[in-house]
Amino acid sequence: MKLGFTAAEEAFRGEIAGWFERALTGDFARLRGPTFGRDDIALMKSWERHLGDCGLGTIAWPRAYGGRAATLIERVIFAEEEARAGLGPRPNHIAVELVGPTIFAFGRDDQKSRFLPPIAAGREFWAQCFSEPGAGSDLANLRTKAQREGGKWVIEGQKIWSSLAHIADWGLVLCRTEAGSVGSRGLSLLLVPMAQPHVTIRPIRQMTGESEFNEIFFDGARTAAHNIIGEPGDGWKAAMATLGFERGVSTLGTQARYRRELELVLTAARDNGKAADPAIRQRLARAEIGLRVMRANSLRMLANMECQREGREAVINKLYYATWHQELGELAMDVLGRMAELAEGMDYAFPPLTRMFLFSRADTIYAGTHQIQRNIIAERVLGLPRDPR
Amino acid sequence: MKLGFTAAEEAFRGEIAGWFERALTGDFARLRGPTFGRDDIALMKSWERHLGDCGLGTIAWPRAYGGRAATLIERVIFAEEEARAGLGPRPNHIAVELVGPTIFAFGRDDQKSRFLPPIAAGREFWAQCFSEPGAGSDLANLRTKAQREGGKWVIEGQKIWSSLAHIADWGLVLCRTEAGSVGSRGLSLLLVPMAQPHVTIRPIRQMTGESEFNEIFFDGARTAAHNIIGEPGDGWKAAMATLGFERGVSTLGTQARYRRELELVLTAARDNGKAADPAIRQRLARAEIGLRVMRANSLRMLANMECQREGREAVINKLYYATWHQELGELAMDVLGRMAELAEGMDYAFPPLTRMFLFSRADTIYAGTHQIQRNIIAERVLGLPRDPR
Amino acid sequence: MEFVFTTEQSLLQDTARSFFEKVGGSAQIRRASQKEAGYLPEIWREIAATLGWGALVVPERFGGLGLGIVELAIIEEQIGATLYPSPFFATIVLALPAILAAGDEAQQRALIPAIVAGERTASLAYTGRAGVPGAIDAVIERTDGKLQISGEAGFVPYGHAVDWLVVAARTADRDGRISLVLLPRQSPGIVTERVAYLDPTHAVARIGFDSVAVPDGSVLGGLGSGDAALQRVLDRGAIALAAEQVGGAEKCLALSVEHAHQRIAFGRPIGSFQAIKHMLADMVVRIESARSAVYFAACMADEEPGEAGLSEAASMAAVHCSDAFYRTAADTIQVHGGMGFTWEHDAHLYFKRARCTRGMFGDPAFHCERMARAMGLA
Amino acid sequence: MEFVFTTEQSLLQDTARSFFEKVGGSAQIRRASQKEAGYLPEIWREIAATLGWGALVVPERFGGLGLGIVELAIIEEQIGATLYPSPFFATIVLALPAILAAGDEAQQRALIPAIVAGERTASLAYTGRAGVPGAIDAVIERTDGKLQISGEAGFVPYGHAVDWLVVAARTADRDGRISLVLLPRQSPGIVTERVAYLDPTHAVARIGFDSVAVPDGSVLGGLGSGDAALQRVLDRGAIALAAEQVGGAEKCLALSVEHAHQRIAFGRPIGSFQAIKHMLADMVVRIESARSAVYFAACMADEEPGEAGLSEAASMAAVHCSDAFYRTAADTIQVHGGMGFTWEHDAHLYFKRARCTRGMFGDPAFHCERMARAMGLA
Repeated sequence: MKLGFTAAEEAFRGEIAGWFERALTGDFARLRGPTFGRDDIALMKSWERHLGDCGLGTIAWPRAYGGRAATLIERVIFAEEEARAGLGPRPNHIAVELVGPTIFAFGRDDQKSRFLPPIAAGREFWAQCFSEPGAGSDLANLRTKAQREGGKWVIEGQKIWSSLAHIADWGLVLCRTEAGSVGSRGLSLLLVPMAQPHVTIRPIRQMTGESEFNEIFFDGARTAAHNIIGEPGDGWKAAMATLGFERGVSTLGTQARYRRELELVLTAARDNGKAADPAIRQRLARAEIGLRVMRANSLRMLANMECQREGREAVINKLYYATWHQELGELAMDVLGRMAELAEGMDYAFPPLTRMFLFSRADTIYAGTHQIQRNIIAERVLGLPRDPR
Repeated sequence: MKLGFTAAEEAFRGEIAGWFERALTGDFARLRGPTFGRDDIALMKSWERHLGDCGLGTIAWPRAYGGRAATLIERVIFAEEEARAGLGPRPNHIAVELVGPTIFAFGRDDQKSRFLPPIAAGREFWAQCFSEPGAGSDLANLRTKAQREGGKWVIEGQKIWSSLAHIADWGLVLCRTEAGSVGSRGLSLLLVPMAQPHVTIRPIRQMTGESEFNEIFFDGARTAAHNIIGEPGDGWKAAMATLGFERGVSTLGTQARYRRELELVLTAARDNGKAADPAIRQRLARAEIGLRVMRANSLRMLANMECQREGREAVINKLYYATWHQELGELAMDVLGRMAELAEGMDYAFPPLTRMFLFSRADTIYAGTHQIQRNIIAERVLGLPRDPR
Repeated sequence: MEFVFTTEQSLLQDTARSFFEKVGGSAQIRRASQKEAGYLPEIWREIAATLGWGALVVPERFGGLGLGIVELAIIEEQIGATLYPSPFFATIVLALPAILAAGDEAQQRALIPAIVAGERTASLAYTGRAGVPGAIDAVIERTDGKLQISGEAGFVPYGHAVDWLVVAARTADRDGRISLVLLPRQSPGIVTERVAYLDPTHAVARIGFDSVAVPDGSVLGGLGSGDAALQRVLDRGAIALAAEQVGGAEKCLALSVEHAHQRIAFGRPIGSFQAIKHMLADMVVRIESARSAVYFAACMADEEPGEAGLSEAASMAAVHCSDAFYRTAADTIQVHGGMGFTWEHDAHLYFKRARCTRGMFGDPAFHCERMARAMGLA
Repeated sequence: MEFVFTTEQSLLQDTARSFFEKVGGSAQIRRASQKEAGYLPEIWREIAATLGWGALVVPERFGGLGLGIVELAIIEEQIGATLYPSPFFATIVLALPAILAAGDEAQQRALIPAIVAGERTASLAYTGRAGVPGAIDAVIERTDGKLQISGEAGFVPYGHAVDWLVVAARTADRDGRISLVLLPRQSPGIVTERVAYLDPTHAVARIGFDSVAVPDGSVLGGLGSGDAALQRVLDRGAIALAAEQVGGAEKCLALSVEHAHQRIAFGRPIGSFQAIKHMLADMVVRIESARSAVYFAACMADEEPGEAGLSEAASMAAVHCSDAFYRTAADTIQVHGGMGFTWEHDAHLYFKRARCTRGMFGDPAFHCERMARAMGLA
């Protein structure tokens, strides 16, 4: 057992770090920093194209489809350097990490040829359309319906919590293709063009005052009959696999962002004198320790994944980081005091740590609430009985 | 709305405080302090007789049965002064607060004449025999059986968590008198003499190293056929009523004991310099605040009970005090540091705060675990659905 | 012992509940707080004059009802439940008691009847820029023989919209002791600005004082004599604010219980899952103990005039109720899932109120430290 | 990156697990720890000599295996799982590394082979009476030209039963700097007494030093030169102890899961209730993160010789694993209900080990403060 990356891995890190350093200049310099240029769709799309043009959009993919067959550790290094360079999560994260792997695993050759190259090139953007207002934790409960009419699927229903759907060209839509089916049966995964009159995208304003998620209304939306993953009824299996892709790879990137946030808190505490308060100092030290433990846990998870093993350390990741991050938000507010409650000007636009405090309330909700996560661990890891239905 | 006791109540308090002051001299002085003389059964019994002789053993009872028809507030004042005088919970608490009220509510006149006067006189001691190894939170699951043989009930089974059973003359035993019955049906409450060869009492050593609870084995134990509360099958209703008696009256007494413990912690913190640690000081202040809030809540509960009302403040009492007391135990250990981990001599007999720390682990278990208490609040107060069975 | 509401108090509670339920729906409070003033003047007049709550704690000789913190708490609890935006706290809980505590008869006669009539509002500028009690940036000093105030105040509730300000200023020639000064908001040299605040349903202002002339008779009770009076006002304010927190927490619980009944997951209401049930049960524990703490503290404030007891009661209520509200509001978002994270749902408004009220009169750490000193620790 | 066990490490883990499972049943550990020595010498010889773990961290030139903290952690994890009482921690984790770190070749040759052979045991007296690291009550000074130690040490693991003691003493004529002194336990003037300890499966002694003569060649590395060496030993000890805590927590989880499957209430296993399920899931979160912390810290200790990094890694592991074990052990009692509160059940033994290991090398508050200083805070 040892820590540390190999020389080849360090070389890769150097290459990537250098590339980000050079790339994030000019217009792209705006992508660094707390808003990640999310207000400028053209800039975000242009960045994805630039990544594609440099062969860095889909490093994990096979070379034949525009990737460079990166190892797991290389992918992790890429995510970490991306975050260290000041970038937020990738605008086309969904396409690269979820849609692509789904098509690799379950798609037909014609689908691979049609859909993968534009993703690798940063030319087509995707949205994931799984959750519904009545089916959040409980995806099997979903109601969006698609039925065949001639050579097309016609889709009716409402999706929610779709991030960046307003910039997406295509949606990966989980819907019920067998009338009258219930639960996980009769579901299919359709590939649906978003730029059509029967698709309405409505941003959801969240408690931070910003809008990162969307509601999507499918009101007789259409897609060609062949735009289905596998056969009708294969949707549940494919959707569950989709949700399983990418686990862990982005964690070190996320932690690099957490590190930046923690440094902001530490700086604030030093500047405003709160670091002299022993009770605050204890909490700051605990935050530091908590983040180091998180990194240790992720490294162990990745090392195991490299050996094709999945240990219990993988399944705790979400619960651990969500708890830590939420506590960091509260600590930040206590360090900053009431000044954190003020925005400059009359817009509801708060300093980064206040936004982080607010946003962190979602950490224990998205991608499986704390309650769902605990059930998963209890049932799958510990083998405890399922909840009675 | 106002705080403060009436002049009559304060006069009662003065009478009782003075009585304790005079009574707790000589041998009885040993009843003050952390062990409450529990190692000396004769002393404890003699104290109960003295209370009885002075007409203070059962103040809540009607005068006809040796009581003085005390009001709720007077009972509370009595409990509070008892605790302030340094006494622990009454040795015959079970008889006075649970058995007596059960007999008043459900007993026949001959049972009242036979059983109540010796309790009032401090001459007969009782044990409550409800819980079983397989029926703790879930009393309806109990298996102890009694069947009629001639003029007697013959009892087979095992009870557990019975406090002070080793000094009891009688047991209030919940058992199944209808063969083959399940759940809460077919149960009866029997009055069983404990001093008979077919009753074996085994003290349970607890993690503090002491034994306050017992297992009781009924191995063909007998009691006369008329020693039953109500009719066969009435046991569940009577037992539930028994568990409901006394709620709240002892809380201010308990809090007076908590106050003494907290003062010990504060004194230790001042003496060993830990009070200078701001993080410890915050926790000490929170403990103080928590105890004051507890008292405020109890006063509100009692004021409502006086008006024959039961508010939500009553149902939170157990969860609140158990949580507070467990935290006090942890705080005490952190204040005392490693010195609290040492006992004098080689006996496993630790200083009062260490014992309190250990004992407080039971606070979230006995009299309804935290989990059961939360279910009760969720279902009875908030009207949420019952757990699926 | 009569630690229960009197009939009159129960009636007041009923009146307050139904009034604020009527005027304080989600759309109504969002609309009202977006106004420049941050509230609706016509409703304010109804509160102060028609309902008569402007007179609640005013002595009878000014035509008031002479009631106490218990009654204020009853109303504040209902304000907390609806987050109804108005200058009630600023005027009735802070400024009016400051004038009553520190002003002389003439000063009181000048303003109190107008407040009782709902014709005037007022607020209290009691902190400096950082909003920390005790850290006061405004200074009053004599320049060329004339008293002037310069400096800044932060987080003044409705300070941009009220008619009068009671300003706490350090007194330059009285060892920095506090003077309380009563000034029209529109006095020359006073600049008030509503600032964007984390709690969208509560308006606060930053106030600049640029050599503001202090007319004769404006200092309440004499220069440098305001420390004790201000402390009493803030302690009593902390108890009233704790009542607001209890009301907010209670509403969070109600929203959560309703959602837990209605939201179906895995074929049953989420309120049938222990994870949710127990979260809601813990809310009840926090809320009921907090309510006991508030009314105990309110009775203490009304019955025991001693300052030490008042401060301890205020710190007890502030610590316990701040935590109770915050944790309940945070769990309310959790119970609601993604919906609870949206702007549209009210959960975030309660969460933000919980966060922002935490520090209004010193955060829980401040009050714990104060309690520790009262306990003779260090 | 190879942050996984090597084949050899996995084998060591298997061996350690089956060995301690064989010798460390509940009845066995209770019996062994009640012996006057607090352990069984024959099993100790098996551990040190037969299994060869006495040689684990000994350099190859002394016939050792030259392995590191990772291997110690692997064994300590299994010791924690069974609470197996032995002088392993005292001898192999504390005293031996102190001799290796601070002793000269002659001192090392004198004792190390005997430890490796299981013929000698040793412990480290590193605190004064109160058991707080850094607060050392023993003083070494020259009296009439002869070095002597006087004072007291507390909480010395198996200090009443080991053959040798490494004593940390303040050096009177070196500004109170620490000297590490190697003495036979039965030296004249040394009085050792096993004390009744909260953790019944772990023996600690109080040691009095009454003008104990220090023979030539007994001071490890020279008078007043022990501060850094002692710190390294304690930091590495803290990491090994954290591994023991992880092992204890893991066993608590196993006991809890088994009970949750078997105990029926309201007609179903209590493990089907979310209140229990989620408590157990949270244990997993704590334990796995703690395990990651331990092995990360162990790798740091083995790979990075710098003292700052070692101290930070040790504090990280100490804080996180102390909390993880304590909370898991406390919840284990809760899951078991009344049974978990009895002496008969093992839950309390783990709970007490959790409480007592918390402060062995400084409690979490101590380590947080140390980390805060390392972070440049105040």
